[in-house]
Amino acid sequence: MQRRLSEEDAAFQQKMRTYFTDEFPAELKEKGTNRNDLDPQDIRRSQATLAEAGLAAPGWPVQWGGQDWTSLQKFIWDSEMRAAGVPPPLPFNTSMVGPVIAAFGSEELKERFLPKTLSCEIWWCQGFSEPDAGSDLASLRTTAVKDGDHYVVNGQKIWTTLAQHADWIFALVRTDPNAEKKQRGISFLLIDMKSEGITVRPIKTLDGDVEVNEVFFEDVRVPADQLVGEENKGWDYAKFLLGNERVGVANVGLVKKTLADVKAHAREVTRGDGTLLDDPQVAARFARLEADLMALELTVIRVSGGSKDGKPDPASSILKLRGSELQQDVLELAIDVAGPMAASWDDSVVPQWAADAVPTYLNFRKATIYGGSSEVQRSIIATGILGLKG
Amino acid sequence: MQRRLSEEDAAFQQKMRTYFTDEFPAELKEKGTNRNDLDPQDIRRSQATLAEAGLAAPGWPVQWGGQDWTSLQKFIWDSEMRAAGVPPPLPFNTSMVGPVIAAFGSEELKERFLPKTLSCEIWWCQGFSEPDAGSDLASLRTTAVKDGDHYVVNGQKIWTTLAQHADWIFALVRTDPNAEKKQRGISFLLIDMKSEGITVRPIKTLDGDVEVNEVFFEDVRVPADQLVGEENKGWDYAKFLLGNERVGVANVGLVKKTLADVKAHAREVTRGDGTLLDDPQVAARFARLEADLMALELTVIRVSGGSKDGKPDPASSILKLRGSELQQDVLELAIDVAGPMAASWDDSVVPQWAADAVPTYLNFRKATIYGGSSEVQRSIIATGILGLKG
Amino acid sequence: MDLNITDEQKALTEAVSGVLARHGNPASNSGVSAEPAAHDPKVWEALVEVGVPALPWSEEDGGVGAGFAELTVAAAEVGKSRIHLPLAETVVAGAIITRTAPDSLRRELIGALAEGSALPVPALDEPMRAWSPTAPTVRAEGSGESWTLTGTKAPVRFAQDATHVVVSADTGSGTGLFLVTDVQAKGESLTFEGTSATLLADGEQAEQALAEALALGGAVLCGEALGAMEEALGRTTEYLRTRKQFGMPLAAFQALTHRAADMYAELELARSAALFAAMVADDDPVDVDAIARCRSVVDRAGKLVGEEAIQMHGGVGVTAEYAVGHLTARLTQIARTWGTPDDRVGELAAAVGGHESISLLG
Amino acid sequence: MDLNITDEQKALTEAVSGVLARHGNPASNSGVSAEPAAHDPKVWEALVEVGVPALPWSEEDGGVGAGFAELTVAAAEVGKSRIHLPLAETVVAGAIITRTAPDSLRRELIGALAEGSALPVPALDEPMRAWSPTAPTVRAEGSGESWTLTGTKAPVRFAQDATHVVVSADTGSGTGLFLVTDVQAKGESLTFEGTSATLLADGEQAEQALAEALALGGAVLCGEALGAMEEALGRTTEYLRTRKQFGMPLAAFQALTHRAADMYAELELARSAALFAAMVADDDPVDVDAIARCRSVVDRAGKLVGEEAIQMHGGVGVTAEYAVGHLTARLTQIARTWGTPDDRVGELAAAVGGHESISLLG
Repeated sequence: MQRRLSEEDAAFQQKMRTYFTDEFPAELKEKGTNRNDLDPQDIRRSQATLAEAGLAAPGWPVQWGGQDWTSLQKFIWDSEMRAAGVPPPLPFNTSMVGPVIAAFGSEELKERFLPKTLSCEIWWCQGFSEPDAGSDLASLRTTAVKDGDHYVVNGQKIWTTLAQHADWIFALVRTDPNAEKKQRGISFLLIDMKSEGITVRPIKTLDGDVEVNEVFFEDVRVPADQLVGEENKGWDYAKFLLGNERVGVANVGLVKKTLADVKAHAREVTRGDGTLLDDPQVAARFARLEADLMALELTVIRVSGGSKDGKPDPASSILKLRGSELQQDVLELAIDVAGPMAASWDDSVVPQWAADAVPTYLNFRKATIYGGSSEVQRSIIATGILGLKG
Repeated sequence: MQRRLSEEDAAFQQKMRTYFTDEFPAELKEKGTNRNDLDPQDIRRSQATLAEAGLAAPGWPVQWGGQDWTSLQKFIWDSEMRAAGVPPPLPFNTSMVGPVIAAFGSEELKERFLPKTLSCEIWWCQGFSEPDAGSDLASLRTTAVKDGDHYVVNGQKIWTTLAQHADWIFALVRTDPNAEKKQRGISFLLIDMKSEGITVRPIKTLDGDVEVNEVFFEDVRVPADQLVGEENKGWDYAKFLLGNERVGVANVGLVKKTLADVKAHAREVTRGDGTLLDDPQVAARFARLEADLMALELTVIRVSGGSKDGKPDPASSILKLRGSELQQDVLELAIDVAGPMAASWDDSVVPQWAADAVPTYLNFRKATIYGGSSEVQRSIIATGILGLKG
Repeated sequence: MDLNITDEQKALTEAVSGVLARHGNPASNSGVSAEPAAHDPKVWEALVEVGVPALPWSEEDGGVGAGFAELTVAAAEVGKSRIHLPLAETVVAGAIITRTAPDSLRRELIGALAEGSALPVPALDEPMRAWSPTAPTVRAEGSGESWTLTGTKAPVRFAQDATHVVVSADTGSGTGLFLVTDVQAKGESLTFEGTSATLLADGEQAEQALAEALALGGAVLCGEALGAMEEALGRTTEYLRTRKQFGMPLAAFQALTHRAADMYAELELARSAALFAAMVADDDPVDVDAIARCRSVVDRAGKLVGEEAIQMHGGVGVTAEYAVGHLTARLTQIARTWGTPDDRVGELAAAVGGHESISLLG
Repeated sequence: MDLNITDEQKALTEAVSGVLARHGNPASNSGVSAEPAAHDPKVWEALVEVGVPALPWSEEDGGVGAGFAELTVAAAEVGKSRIHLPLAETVVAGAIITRTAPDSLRRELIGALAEGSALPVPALDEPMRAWSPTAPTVRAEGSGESWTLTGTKAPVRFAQDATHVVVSADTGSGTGLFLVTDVQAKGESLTFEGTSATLLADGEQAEQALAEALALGGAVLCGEALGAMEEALGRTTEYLRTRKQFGMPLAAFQALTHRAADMYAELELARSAALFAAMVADDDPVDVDAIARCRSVVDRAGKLVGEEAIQMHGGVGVTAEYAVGHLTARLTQIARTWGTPDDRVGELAAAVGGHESISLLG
């Protein structure tokens, strides 16, 4: 065990800091890191810039634009990127479909998709959940029936984040309805969103925004060479992907930035002769959250993270579980810092951050629901780690 | 709805206060209300005194020494008794076996047992739990086999509180091992603790005290006329009893007294230039607990409480659930008020209350376990009130 | 002490719920966001017809002369309905007026409030200032009958439709309460630039009137939260019974049903607190701390019930077109009205040394 | 930054656990209460033979010159074993000595501590005084080499067997730290009546040395708590797998297994915190707030894991003859050693305005 960075790592940190602070385009950082405030074109530009610098997906194989970094270096990369306010690469591309294609796709698929996935020339969205397959994902009913050298896809996906901007969708589809176990009949298919028969219906969330969608498939013809890996093995790839996704969803960098922002606001809000940050109860909440966040951040570094040998590391479940809860705790504190101002969502009445407090809090109740709900994570821990099989 | 006491109730309150403060023997109040600190003879004397004044078991039928009081008056009775530091009547007698005998026993049983149960001439203990029948009480295996006009009892009970002082035990025993449902073969038997074949083994708890015991039955012959109600109907009587017990276990009076004592200590402990009670975080814990306790106390008054028509009121489960948690929260606060002193259990090193803080906290972890664990209460609420059957 | 609902109160409940069902058009039905809605004069008028806004005021002043017990059960129906109405706001403004305004003004305003022709609301909050009932930054200058106000109050809920605003302002020698009739709102923001105002009270009288009025408004919020929690729990248990995952209803998953049991326990404690708050509100003088204690219980219950209701609904819980998240949104807002949950605990903590324990009987 | 355990540390773990298994005779085996036990010289001697008490001290002073990473993994084994040992106490006393004593005294004392012939412990707490490292009521009078102490320190863990006591006292101009060799303990109480003492440090130097020493002791406590939690969770999951109720193993009840998952999550966060505390302890100067933050994480995890371990065991969990409650007792005590959990949060809260966010790299 050792706390201080080695000379090599310190130099690495300095290099990252210099790039993100000085070299990365300032106009892309000014809009903040909230995906909803960013123009889709900005998100594409930001990722393309990172990809060019070799900084979009360090976890990928080096051959496809990744970096041969230690997990500590990946952590430093992420921390510095977040601290500088750089919009991070799309997780659908770099944490989800990219690693799956790299691990299980044919050479042809890799060449066709990985470069554009890295640069965000293709914007991906995730087609996993369905109205009757939420936590019970393996119950999905969207079908893909082989017809010559095509699959014909019918069904419906839901909670598809940013589908309205996406060029392609990676979807779990049922290719063998008669499989012995429902997990065995599922395949992992790449589908062009411009295909005939695809309809996207936006779902408005409590905050009034549209980030998630329903995606309907009606006789959508998908070339069979857009199947990843083997037919009916899609469940394994999905588990691999979800293992990766959980690590990303710990979201330490983002939460740390948010907490720092909330603290800055608490310093600006007047209470009596001082500020809200002088209030012992408010200060105690910051102190607790900083300690929690520290422990989570250390755990991200400690748990090697990500999928191993094609299987998700069950320990990564704690990162999703606690990361999402912590994010919600920070957003709740933001409401209390906004105080009376939180009663208005109108930024002409109160400052933007205060107007955003309640809608953001409400919207991020989703953090413990999507990407494998807290209940799913607890079951994975209980079964996969603690050996508590019912 | 009305907050103020009616004139009649105000007079009632005054009468109770006068009795408990001025008339009840002072020497019985001085030792406090902790059953472990009291001499068993004091407990008997205290209850006998209350019985004589008609104040031992107001919930019983008037004919057997109860009172025709409203639930508000019963609440006032309990509050005033606790506030004055009067050792309350034994719950095994007045809240458990007494109501069962009164509701389901024959006239003969009533005459034989209720007066002595009221006055504590008989000290009862409860023989329900067994080593393999805890939350799953209906799995109990202690058998009672009819042999002429006797039952022959064999088996083992556990967690029998104060069995070492008890004269009699009321026990659930299996009289029909072949019953279709395991609940149907159980009977409710009254057994003299001096019977041949009974052995009591004390169980030492974490605090070093002995309050609970194992009770072993080896060919114990019990006269058949000590069966309460009908054979094989004991499960119904037990459920009735547990409904009553839960109300008692809300323990509002005791918890309120404890919280007030802890606050008094916080006033005496120095912190900086003031006292520990001046510390905003400590004061906030008191404020939260006082609010919680208020809500619980109001709920005790509001929920009619107790068993209705021979069935427990499922709403009373919340009183046990939250009452036991609140008691534990107060005892945890007591540790933090004792602060560094809590490191010693030795009253020659630190004041008695500080020396007691940790052992009492540890011992009362049992509060959420016995008398129907919190898990059992949640299941009762989910099934019985919310209609959530798995 | 009697915490039971009377038959009259039950009848009122049904009348109010009927009115709201007929007129209600909650955000979730039309799929708009959970943003606090503007005043809906039609629903308000219907409530006026049933006599709801008039309930707590004396007959002498033009009210119904019922009490907060009645108002609380009505507020619970509002909470269930997900309609945003200035019930607590008019109570705070009305209570300040009844405690401070001269007889004629009091009768005029309360009468107009009761019959729906006036909508008085309080304007106490200021941007970038944590909750505090006293020491505002809006300045009052003048004397006797002639005062002017300068500064900004925001957000002021229902400012756009308010006919009268009760404003806290710094008189130079303490906090004063003022009545402003020329309400020029930009959204829910009120900026005064030498705006003329009537002094209602200042100094200790103002502080006392404001504290009591806020407590009364708090009692109404407790009732509204109670209704919202009941509805949220009811919808959640229904969902658990009907929604299937892994081939079973969610109600088969003990991890969920045990948490639902905890929601129920919190709801029942909050119900006791809300009913008690109403009782206390009918006392004179009002026990301000007792109501703060009730709100504190409701705060915690509202958080648990609201958050768990969404969690157990999964994805649909955060959508605008589904009711449950709107209930959570309102519960979140109620807990931050006139102070945060921590503020209330802080107030109670500051007073904790003043008593040995809490007696329900006051 | 590397949070992995080295092979050498693993070997140490095994050595320590072997020693404790051979010598251990925890209260639960003999069914006595969970009262903090007196010093057990035999076990201590065995630990001295493996070199544990010598680990953190420099070779120059007679120590092993390893570090807190090593000490922490050893402390975790102590935590698992349920044996009460003055590991954290000697670290606090030793750290004060290394920071304040003159060279010859330092070498003599640390050498004796390392080889087991001296047992120095801190005496900081006083009856009826909340935790505070400074401004004690024990008075120190004198100057130069000649000082006497008057007053009472209690409780002083392991006072009966201590050979040296490091005492905080009020010099009249601030807090001083003194070494007392004539240790006259009554139980765990020490009363000084003009007892002669050696001044180690006073003023700012004393406060700094004490703060750092307590942080180092806190790091050791984190390690011990980590071991206790691991053992408690291990025993709990084993119990859930084997104990049957309603005809099924408890592991079939999702309400329990999901809570066990939460215990695991807390344990893993606490593991990160404990390992990090050890890293920080090896830095110079010691980042006192960073270790307080680690302790705060461990405090909360210890409460959850300890309380849930008993709850899931049911009745046996509170019996003296069963191990799990003893682990909970020790976790409860660890969280109240040198301040309560609230005290630590309060300290961190007071400093929260001093930084924008927490950087792990210091």
